[in-house]
Amino acid sequence: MKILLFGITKDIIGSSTLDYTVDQTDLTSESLLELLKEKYPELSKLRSIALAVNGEHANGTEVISDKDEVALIPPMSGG
Amino acid sequence: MKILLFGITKDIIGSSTLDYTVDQTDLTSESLLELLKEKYPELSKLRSIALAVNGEHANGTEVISDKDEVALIPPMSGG
Amino acid sequence: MIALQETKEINTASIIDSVKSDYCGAIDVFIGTVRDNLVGKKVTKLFFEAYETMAVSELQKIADTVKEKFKADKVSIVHAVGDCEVGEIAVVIAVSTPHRKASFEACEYAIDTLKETVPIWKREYFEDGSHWVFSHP
Amino acid sequence: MIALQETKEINTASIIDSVKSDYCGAIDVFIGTVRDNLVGKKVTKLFFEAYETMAVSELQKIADTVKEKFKADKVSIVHAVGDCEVGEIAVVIAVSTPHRKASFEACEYAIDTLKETVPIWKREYFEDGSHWVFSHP
Repeated sequence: MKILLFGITKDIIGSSTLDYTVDQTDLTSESLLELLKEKYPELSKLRSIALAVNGEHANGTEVISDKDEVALIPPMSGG
Repeated sequence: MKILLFGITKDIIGSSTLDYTVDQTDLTSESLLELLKEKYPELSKLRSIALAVNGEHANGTEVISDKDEVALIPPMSGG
Repeated sequence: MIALQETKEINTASIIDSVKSDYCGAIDVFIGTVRDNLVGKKVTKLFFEAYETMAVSELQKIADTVKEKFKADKVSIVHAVGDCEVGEIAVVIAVSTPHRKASFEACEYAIDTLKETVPIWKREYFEDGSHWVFSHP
Repeated sequence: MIALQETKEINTASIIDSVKSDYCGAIDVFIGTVRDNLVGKKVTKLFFEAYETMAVSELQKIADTVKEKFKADKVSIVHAVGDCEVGEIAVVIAVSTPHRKASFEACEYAIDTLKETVPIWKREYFEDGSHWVFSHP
């Protein structure tokens, strides 16, 4: 799975996508976010950090597979 | 003095201006309005009726002379 | 820009351009248009009559108040006079402010006040007649 | 009209035309532009990056909610992507409603919600550097 990166998360991770292999069948979006925060501690220093799954803001309970489109969502600043 | 008429007041009075001679030195806008309402009782049936003196909404205390520009202001409905 | 114009002359884009300001991040624009019905009766057109000199000075007062009260940089108000068909523009108000919340408040204040203080009168035409708005108690 | 466009392609007049409605008497338009300063530092330009498919779907959700919540007939939202110079347009929101009060409420709801839910990120450029907005806690 490629995790899409935008804004400041691209700078933190140093790439515009992040390869990630889902190796468990019950990985929730909340757990995935925790794993990413452990691997990239800078993410936790942001005002907020969240995931989108298949183009929807994740609520934490989504079960993630390699078929899903996942994106890291740092603090939004449109408008 | 010509009193300017607009909207429904033109229909009531049947003209676009009304000739009026000020024959007293202390005629207030309030008194003038009362005189006009007596002469044209239909004015009192409007939701509101007021005067403007020299392009400003009258507050009733203005002393009117033949040099002033006076207008009858029926209920406004711009916008 | 403060003006009374024939509706067909009202150019919304140039009114918006007239309030652009490099230090303002927000522009709010209110456009009042002619609706095709009113309490069930089909409106065919409107006619706006103005006490023009006073209307312009009252519009200018609103613009001045908006600048002071809402810290607006620029304010433009253009109102139609004469005939206005369904869908055509009756009024355009544009306000620029540094931040967005004030732009909405300023524009709403301007249109609310316009209806109360600016000597303009609207005649509604229906298929079977016409009348001055608010002419009955 | 729901779209992401280069700022130079954003046509405010056609966005306003896209919400005209014969049964609506009110259109409110919010235009967000690039201010030349921010907390004292001089902004030279902005850059907007979007998660485009999701941004469009979130904008569409806002438009749908505005129609339901404020009885709006038509809603258009166009947001800039890419570089935006001072004075250029970052976002245009246009809403038509039967009556005016709802048009202001609807437009303000739309811009407030856009800032909270639409995956768009703004990078500010100053004379001496740049940063992603809200990138610091």
